Parts: sequence; C-alpha cells; structure tokens
Amino acid sequence: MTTVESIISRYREPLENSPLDLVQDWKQAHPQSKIVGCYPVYTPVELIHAAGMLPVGVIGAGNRLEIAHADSRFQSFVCSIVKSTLELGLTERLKFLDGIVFHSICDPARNLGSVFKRNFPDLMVEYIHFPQNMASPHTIDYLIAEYKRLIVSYEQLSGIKITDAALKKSIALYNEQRRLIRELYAIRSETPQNLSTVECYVLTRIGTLLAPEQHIAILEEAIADLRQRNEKPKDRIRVVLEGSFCEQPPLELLEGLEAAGCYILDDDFMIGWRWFPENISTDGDPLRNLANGYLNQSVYSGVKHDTRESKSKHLIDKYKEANAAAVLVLAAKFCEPAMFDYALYKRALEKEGIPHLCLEFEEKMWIFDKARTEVETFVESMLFD
Amino acid sequence: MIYAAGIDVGSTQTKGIILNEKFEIIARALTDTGAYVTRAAERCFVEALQIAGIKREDVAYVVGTGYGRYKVTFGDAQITEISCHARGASYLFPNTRTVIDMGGQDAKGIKIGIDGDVKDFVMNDKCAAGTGRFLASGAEALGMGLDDIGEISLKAKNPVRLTTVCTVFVESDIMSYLAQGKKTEDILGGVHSAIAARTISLVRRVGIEPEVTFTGGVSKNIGMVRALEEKLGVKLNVSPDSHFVGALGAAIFALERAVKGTGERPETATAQAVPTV
Amino acid sequence: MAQAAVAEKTQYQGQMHLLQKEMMGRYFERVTRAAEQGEGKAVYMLISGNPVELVQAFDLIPVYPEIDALQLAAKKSALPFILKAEELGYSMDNCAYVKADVGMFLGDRKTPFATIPLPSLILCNYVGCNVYLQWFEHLAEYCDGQLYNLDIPFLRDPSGVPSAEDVTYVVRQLEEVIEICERLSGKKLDYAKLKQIVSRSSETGEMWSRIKALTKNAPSPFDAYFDSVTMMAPLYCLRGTEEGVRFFETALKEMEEKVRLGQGPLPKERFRFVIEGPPPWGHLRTFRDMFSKWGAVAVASTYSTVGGLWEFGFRHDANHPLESIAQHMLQWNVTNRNFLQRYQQLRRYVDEWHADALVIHSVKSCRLFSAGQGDMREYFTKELNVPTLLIESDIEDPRYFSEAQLRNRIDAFFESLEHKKMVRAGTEAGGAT
Amino acid sequence: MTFVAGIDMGAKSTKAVIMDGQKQICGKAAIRTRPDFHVVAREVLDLALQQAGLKENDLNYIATTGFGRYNVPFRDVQITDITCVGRGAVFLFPKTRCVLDIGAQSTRALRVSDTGKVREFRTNDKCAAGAGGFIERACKYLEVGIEQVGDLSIQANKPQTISSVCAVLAESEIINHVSTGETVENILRGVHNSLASRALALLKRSGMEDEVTFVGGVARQKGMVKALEETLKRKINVSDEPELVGALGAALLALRRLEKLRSEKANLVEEARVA
Repeated sequence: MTTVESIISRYREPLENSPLDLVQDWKQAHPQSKIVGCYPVYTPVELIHAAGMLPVGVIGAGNRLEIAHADSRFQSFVCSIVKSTLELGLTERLKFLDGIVFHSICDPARNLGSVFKRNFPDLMVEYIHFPQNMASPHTIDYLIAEYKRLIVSYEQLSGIKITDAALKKSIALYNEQRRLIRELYAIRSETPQNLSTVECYVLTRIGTLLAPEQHIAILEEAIADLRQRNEKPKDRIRVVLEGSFCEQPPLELLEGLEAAGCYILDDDFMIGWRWFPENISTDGDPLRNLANGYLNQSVYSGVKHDTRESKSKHLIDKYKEANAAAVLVLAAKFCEPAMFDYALYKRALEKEGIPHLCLEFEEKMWIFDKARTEVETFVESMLFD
Repeated sequence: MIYAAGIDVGSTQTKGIILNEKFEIIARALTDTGAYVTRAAERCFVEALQIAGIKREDVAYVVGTGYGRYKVTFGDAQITEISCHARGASYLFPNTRTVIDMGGQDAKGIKIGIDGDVKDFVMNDKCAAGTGRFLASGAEALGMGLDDIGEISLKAKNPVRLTTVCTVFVESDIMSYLAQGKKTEDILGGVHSAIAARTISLVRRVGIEPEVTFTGGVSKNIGMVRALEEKLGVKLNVSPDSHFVGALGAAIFALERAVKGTGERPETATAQAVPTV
Repeated sequence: MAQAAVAEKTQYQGQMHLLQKEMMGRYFERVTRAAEQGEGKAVYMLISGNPVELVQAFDLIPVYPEIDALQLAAKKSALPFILKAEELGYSMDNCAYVKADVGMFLGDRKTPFATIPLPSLILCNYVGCNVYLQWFEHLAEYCDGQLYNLDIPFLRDPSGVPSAEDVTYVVRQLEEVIEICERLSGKKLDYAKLKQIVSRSSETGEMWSRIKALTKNAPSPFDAYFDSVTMMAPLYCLRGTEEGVRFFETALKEMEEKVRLGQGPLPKERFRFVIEGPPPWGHLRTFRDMFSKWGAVAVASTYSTVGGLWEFGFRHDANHPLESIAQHMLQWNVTNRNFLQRYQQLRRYVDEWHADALVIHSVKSCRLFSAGQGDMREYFTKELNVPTLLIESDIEDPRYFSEAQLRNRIDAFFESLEHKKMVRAGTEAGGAT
Repeated sequence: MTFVAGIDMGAKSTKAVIMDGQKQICGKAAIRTRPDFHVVAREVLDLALQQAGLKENDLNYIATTGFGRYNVPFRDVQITDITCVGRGAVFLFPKTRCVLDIGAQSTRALRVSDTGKVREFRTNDKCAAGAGGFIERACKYLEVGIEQVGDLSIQANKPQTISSVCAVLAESEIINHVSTGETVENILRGVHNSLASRALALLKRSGMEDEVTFVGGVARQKGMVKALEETLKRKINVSDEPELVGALGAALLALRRLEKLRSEKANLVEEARVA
C-alpha cells in the first residue's frame, strides 16, 4: 500500500518547483477536455466540474519562479501572489488553461483579472462578485443569478450543457473530497506528532491540481497509513495558524515553524478548497444549495465579511477547539485583508489573554532567519520561565 | 573659441566636463560630492578649468544636472539627468535607442528617438532595487570594496538567489547565506544577477531596443555589465567615459545654447508662474 | 533652489473656492453640533457612489470618514493618528486613510474642521473598494454601532452594464436601508421629498458635467484635479440640497466667465495633462506647484469621478428614485467600474479633452486605484503612444512622499515633452536635434 | 568551580562573556564578525578565556545567540538574541520592563517580566528599516567617522526631519538635506531622531512601560541616547558596554540551564539510591 512518505516524495518537489505541472498528466489523458484555473479564495468548483472541465487551483508560483515581467505591471507594494500569477501568464506558463476565474477578495486581485483580460485575449477570464451582505434575505437570489451567469459562460467554453444531475454529482464528489480533507485535519489536530504540517499541506494542495477522484483515492490511502503511525509527542507549543487563506507560505517556512518548536494544529491554507465544514445537500435545487452553502455554511476568512458574527470569535473558537496554547498569525506581506483582520484579532486575543505572534511572509521568500528567530523567541518565552 | 561646461552633481560623486566649440571633450573632472554640495560643484568646475587650461570667463555657458543641480550656483541652467544622459549617450553612440543608467540612488531606463530626444523614460520605483546602493550594501555586508565586487562576481559557479531586492534587507540575506557557508563569489553573483534582473524589468517598461548604452557609475562594474548583457542577450555600449555621460550631456546642452545664443533654459524659463485671480 | 521656489508660489483662489469654504463650514458646524449637542443623527457612509439622497431624505447627517481622513492629511496632522493605529496592530502596509481615521475615532474624534459624532448607522456602501468593508467593520466593533453592508455588485460583465438582477439586488437593499432610516428618524419615508432631492441631484449632475466639459477649452478655466477636489466636497455632502444646487450654479457661472475671458489657473497654459489616481493630500500645494512651474494644467482626472461619473451623460431620475440611485452606485462612478473601463475613461479624456500627456499618480494606500497601474502605463505608452509619467507617493501617509524623487521625475517628464514640442516647432526653438 | 560562556554572533561583531557560578563576569571580548564563523567564535572565546585566566575545559556550559548562533559547533545550546537581551538587561538594571536593542541590521523592542522573561516583542519590519547600518551610511554621505556621530549630533541647533520609513528613501532625504546645504550636525541629529521615533513606535507596539534599557552597539552614541530620551520623554538605562548585553544574557541563561540539568541529575541519582 502507498505510504504518506511515498506520496510526499512523489508530490512535494513538483509542488515547490512549479505546482501547475501536476495538471499535465490529466491534460494528456483528456486532450479534448478544458481546464479552468481558480484564483483564491472561494471557488464554486462544482460549476466548472459539472461542465466536464477540470478546476485547478492557481495559487501562486512558489519561491522558485523569478519575477521578471510582472513587477513592471504591479508595484512594489502589491503582494507576491498577484505578481507571480501574472508572471506565470506573461511567461506562457498558463497556456494549458482555457479559462481562469477571479473573485471579489481584494482590490489587487480584482485589477489582476482586468490585466489578464487585456494581456491574454484568448483566455476566458471570469470574475465572481461574492455578495458581502449575508444578512439580507434577497442576497441568495442575487448569488443564484451570479452562478447562472457563470454557468452560461462555462457552457460556452466547454460546449457541454450543465444539467442538475451533473451538478449534483459534482457536489457529491467534492463533498467527499472535502470530508476526507476534514478527516486529515482532524488527525493532525489530535495527533500532530503523527502528521506534520508540510505533509498535511501537500496532501491537501494536490487536491487543487488533480482530478477529485484521484485525490480522493490518495487521501483514503494516506489516512489509512496515518492510522498506523504512532510517534512520540515532542515538547512543543501547540498553536493554531491564521492569515494564509490566499497567498501560500513556502513549505520550508512551515518546516521552520515546527522545527522552532511548534505543533500547528489548525490553519487556513487554501481555505476556499475546503470552505464547507459540512456537506452541501444534494437534494433540491443544486444552485440554491451551493449559494446557501456560501451564505450560511462556509468557513470564515479575511475576505468574507459577515455582519452576523465576528471573525475574532471564530478564531478564538478555533483556538479552543484545538486546545492550543497560542495563536500564530501568519499573514502575507501586503495582504490588506489579513493585516486588517490582525488588528481586531490582536484586540480580541489580548482581551482573552491568549498568547499570539504575528509573522509576515512572502510566497517568494527564500530565507527564513527573521521569521525563525521570532518564532524561536516566542517559543522560548513560553517554554522557559 | 567658445567653451561650455556641464556639471553633474550626483549623490556620491560630482562630475564635470568642458567642451570646446567642436564638441570635443577638453577636460574631465571627478570629485566626491560629500556633505558640501556647492563646494563640491565649485571644486569640480575649478579642477576642470585647470585641466582645460582656461579661465572661468572663457566658459560661455554652464549647465548643472543631477540631484544637486540647483547647487551649481554658477550654472546658467539646470537640466535633469534624464535629458542629459540621453543626450550624452547618443553623442557617444549615435545609434543608441535605449539607455540604462545606474547611479547611486536611481536606476533609469531611457528610450531615445533618432534625433536623440527622450521618447520615454522610467526610474526605479520606491523600492530602490537596481541602484548602485544595492551593490554598495552587498559590498558592505561582505566587507569588500565597491570596486572589487564586479570582478569577483564573475567567478560565481552557482549564484545564490536573493529573497529580496530591498536594499535594506539584502545585508541580512547575505549574512544568512554566509551563515549557510555560501561562497563569496556566489553571493556576489546572486547580488549582481538580482539587480540585473530588476533593472531589465524596469527598462522593459520603455521597451528595450538596440543599441543599448549603459551609463552611470555602476557601468564601471564589469560584473554588472556582463550580468546585464547575459540577461538581455545584446552587447552593451560602455564608454570609458560612461560615468561622465550626464555631465557630457549637460555640457552639450550648454554648448548648443552658447553657440545658438538662445537663452532657452528648460526650467528657469518656464518657472515664472505668478498669481492669478 | 530658493529662487525657483519663489517663482513657484501661486494663488489658486476663486469665488467658487470661497463659497465652498463658507458652505462646508456650515456643514461642519452641523456635524459638530450633532457631536457636541446631540442635534441630529449621523450616518457614516463612504464616498464611492454614495447614496446620500436617502440620508438627506430623512434629514440624517451624512458623515464621510474619508473626508475626515483627508482633512487630517491636508492639515498635516495625520501622522500621529496613523502611528496610534499602528500601535494597535494595523500594518505599515494598510491603507493610511483607515489608520488615520481609526486613530482619530478612538481619540477625541476631532478633525481640524469638526468634531465627529458617533454613528447612529454605519452604512457601508461597498462600491468597489474592498478596504471599505473592513474599515466600517472595525469602526462598528470599536463603537458597537449598527453596521449595514450595502453590497454593490462590481461591474464585471464585458458589456460594462449591470444585470437586471444586480439592480434588483441593490434596490431591495436600499429598501432595507430605508426601513432602518425610518426606525432611526422615527418617521416614514416622504416619497415626494425623496423625489425632490433626487431631482436636485440630477440638476447638480447636469451642472457638474457642464463644468467639467469647460476644461476642453484652451486655456482650461480651472485645474480639473487640484480645483475639482474643491468642488467634490459639496458634491458629496450637499448633493440633493438647495445649497448644493446654488454652489454648482455659482461655480458654473464663474468658470463660464473665465472661459469667455480666456483665463486659466495659470498665466500661461503650456501643457495639458490628464491625471489618474488620488492626490497626496499631505503635500497638495507642493505637488501642484511641481506642475504649475511647467505651466501644466490638469484638464481631466479620474479621481474627481469616485463619488459619481456624470460627464458621460448619467443623471439621477426623479421618476425612478431608487432605481437611479442603484444605477449611480452600480455603474456611474469610477470605483465600481473595472480597470479596463478606467483605461477607456482615461483614453476618452486624453482624446476629447485634447491632452498632451497622462500622469499616473500611484498611491500606496489605495490599491483599488493603484494596483496594476504599471499595466495601464504599458497600454498608454506602447499601444496608444501617449506620453505617460508614473509617479509614486501616498494619499495620506506623509512618510511616503519623497519630494526630491517626485520633482526629479516630473521635471524630466516635462523636459522631454518640451523637447518634443521644440522638435515639432523646428530648430528655431533652439536646443533640439 | 562553575564557569559558563555566552557568545553573541551578530551581523557586524561577535562578543563573548564568561561568568562564574556567582554570576560574576570574569572575562569578556568582542571582535569583528567575518564569514568564517567558527573561527571567529573560537577567537572571541579564547580572548575572553585569556582575560578570565581560564582554559576551555574549565567551561561547564556554552550558550550562543545572534544570527550566527547555529554556526558555533562547540555550543551546548542556542538561544535567540531577543530572549538573551531581555535577561541581560534585567540583570544589569533589575527595574527594566522594556528593552530597546538597536543593532547593525535590526531594531527590536521587548517587554519583559521582572525575571527578564520576554512577554512581548516587535522587530523592525522590512519597510520600517532603520538600524545601526543606517547611521553608518549617513556617516559615509556626510564624511564623518562613526565614532564622532554622537558628539556631533548633540550639537544640532535645528535638527532636520527625515520622515521616510524606507531607509533608502531616507538616504535620498539625507542627500536632499545635504544638497540644500544643511549642517552635518543637524542632519545627523535628524538621523538619530528618525531612528528614535521608529524605536518609539516599536516600543509602543510591544507595550511601553518604565524602565527602558537601551542595548546594542548604537547605544554608545550620546546623540542617539539624547534623541531617545527626548522622544520617549523619560530617562533610559544604558550600560557601559551596551553591545555586550546579548552575550551576557546568553551566559546567564547558560547558568540557569546548567543548574537545571544538575538538579535533574541530582534527582536521578537520588531516585537511583532510593531504588
């Protein structure tokens, strides 16, 4: 049987070098089918999948790609993932995509959508405006209409009609994928010594690049193997991590954090690919179910602003559920949503007397000494009296 | 005989050129700018006069350029270094279409028309990557002289990659690489290629058309020249006077004004906005 | 450069400027009375595509934190508030408008012009700017106030037109806002009054767009950037009131008269430019002088269309008040339009307003405006051959204004434009070729 | 007799402190950091040992700190310099509640407990750079030796403002002041003031409390201390050798560690005996 080690050794290197290469196998196996890239954060992948296309996560380029063109389009104060994504396009690394979807997460990401339209006229560029008025009863009708608008353009791109039946099948499929990811996260939260954050990350991230069926199979084997593991817990502080919902930190950084003496019990990496803590119903109108899922069932993040409940409360619940000792806010440099959130998080955490540390990272970062020193200090201040 | 002078007061060095009416360079002077800019400009001018063996009153027109151009108190006009570098570069290399200028504080890309006029230009954005300062920080962090690092960088077998092109943080990056036991030449190789890459992406904004002329203090750094050529895939024009190009351009403007006798001073002539309403 | 500096000092005051001071003065007195004597209730709103008509209809007081922030910057008193916000955990890289406002809000809520009342309603008109959502989310948390996210779908369709569902969605939300305002003010919506206010808004829009058309004349009667900002405050705070209408009548008359007399803001108009991006409020005069010195006048600006874009024909419609307010919020302001629509807006300005050049002022704080302006520069220089200058500073944070760098770039840019002119004018101009 | 050593390998210089079981400092040394770290660490330790009249095998425990803390093969433990300066500062000035550490590369502000344990800390972030290196570069432009800075800046009569957060832009501001003919004294004081105001911001973010102790090489500059005291509106503690505080803290933590290990060993022996 396949072990977690073998899965990691198969996928980690490509993920760090050039994640999107992992899509090539599928492309070769399905030369006729179309591929649609999904920029963070939230994406209703079911709509793409139901049109017979493969939704793949275009979640930055990691730290191996040199930015040579994109920084002449986006200024120095714009976050890395926006530039690396444009760099991928300008260096023809996204040629295999037939379309790409952006979302109303922040201003740079939205302008990036327009810049893509202008620079890559052959590419279908979609933009989803996710509603930010969760409280109004009228919002769901708007969101259903928005999904219908997408369906039209996906059908045009794929030439395949999206039936309710197909949509329900896709929902069920991604329900299963999300369920297994939740199981994976549960294992790490209960026995972090048995599943490192990098392993957990790789196992989840490949799900944004492979066909869901394939990912489900891998996760089932991985979870079975993890049940066998029985490592001795180390003397580390238990933390929950927050703030990396869009741009993703380099794996070396995550290793560094754990090596510095942390067990990461929960995080918000790739949150949009595991945005439903429970299954989306497959009875009734699938579009309404999906729309309702976003409005009433989806996890919180720095780009979803629900006036009905405070994000700080969510974070503190997360901290308590994981029985953690501290909160690590790991925010991407220049990520305004994450940095604004930190101000309220800090306030709430201090009120609750919860120790926390805020670290900045960049997808493209290559040297980790500063972050390492800060985490070590934080750990030292908690371990030694 | 008509003489004209150009004085380029840069952040670190002040350069002076004197031309005779046949547009021949009859004097070059170079001094550190230091803390007293007016004096530096004066010092530089006097030195140039001595070398030329002429008297102050023999010089018909003086143009000041560079950061301290307004401190060239004896100047007849001030012109920014962009215009001057363009003019100087196309004088030295008439087929110049693109100028890459790397000075202490600024990096510039200038696109030049057939008649030597500035078609378009860009300067480094706020993050001053791609300037001589970045190199200086690199040299400092390694405890080396700015003059040596170019040569050494050429020896790089596998240049390191720098996380940042931030001049402030490059030093700590270099420290980390040293801590990892990387070779000096590989670190320097990395520093040079980082700036080269950043500079090219800057100059690309105006479009890179051959011939490309490389000017400014950093053009004296052979490692930088090679790094740029490698990444651009074209040969660069580099004159032995490359760090004088700004002053040369200023001198040419000055001579043209002197010869044509037009008092046209690009700035002062238009600076007369007065109250209305 | 002392001698040059003397020559640069210019006066830009007209009747319109004086009337603006007077009217805004009254508005700020009203705001202060609300804060200090509890007269009237304040509704916090954002500038972009603001639905001020609704607020006026209930005689509630519109308060714009953006205006508070810009006044702090204009009076050079923003930095302490920004630092205070950073102490609370806001990042160096967060929008400084928000930081200055939060710093002020958590203090004694005094700006150089008014004391700011606590909000009875925090109406977050989410029109394009994503930072708005968190700005008002934070204010609401700090004062435990009532927050309503008025969600305006972004213009994402290639047609550049909102869908029927978008409009319905906004109208439904406006109706919810009306219910809230009815509860706040304790009175039912007077529909006739709303219609009257909306018709005044359409009058205002008409005059504002005629004023803006005047800058097509050479010389331009006023600076469509530095003088337009003077006219923007009344446009947001007094739109829909009689006073607002009177202000724009006066401004229109004054500007038409200047056109007749061939007067402009500068003695000689040597360059006409279009400018993109918000101004550096903390150094507005210094910045303006950098252009005046070259005889350069802004003939059009995107910034003057954040609150509403009237010059291309939109008018509020008194017969369909809510629908037209929705249209205004969805389609007729620059912030809810996509980036490429802004390229086209600028392109029209350059062509129809006969400009020599485009200046892009890239401000770190406002990524809605700035993120991607390098691509905009690419489009105008490479595709359209419009001389374009991109300069960086900030709308609020004085720490990002580097005078020497800006002056250097602006001087170089106009030198090159001048050189082009000389080349065109032939050799007798001297210097060229 | 118990002896421990703390070695602080910083970006510009490496320091060593040797301490006996009674927390008496019996040897100290500082040399310039070079790329060959182990050699540097060895040299500085030997110098300190000489001064203490000891040999290396007299040392019971060695703790390293600073960015090169992992590059000292003969260490027993490595600890970050933030943790170390906290301990060191409280040892020197027991009432210390805040520590400001301005080194060549970075500036740190700490809030510490009465034992010197770090309660909260902030380090200067990328775009708010401003550490010792900045002053050194200012000196280059202004043609003054780093050792004169303090005395010059004190003589300022009209300090110039340097407002840019980015050190690179701050430099062009310096150049700008220079080119408008400002005096060196006023510019240098401006440099100190801008560093001081950034330090204040960091201190406030980590929670400002009395007393503040200022450590790191820059603390030797009178002008900097004056600028800080004015900006912070309070007296601040500065020791005679502020650059040694990190190494001192490392030595103190080495001692703690050693005591802990010994008591554990003792317990084991005890248990063994009982069993």
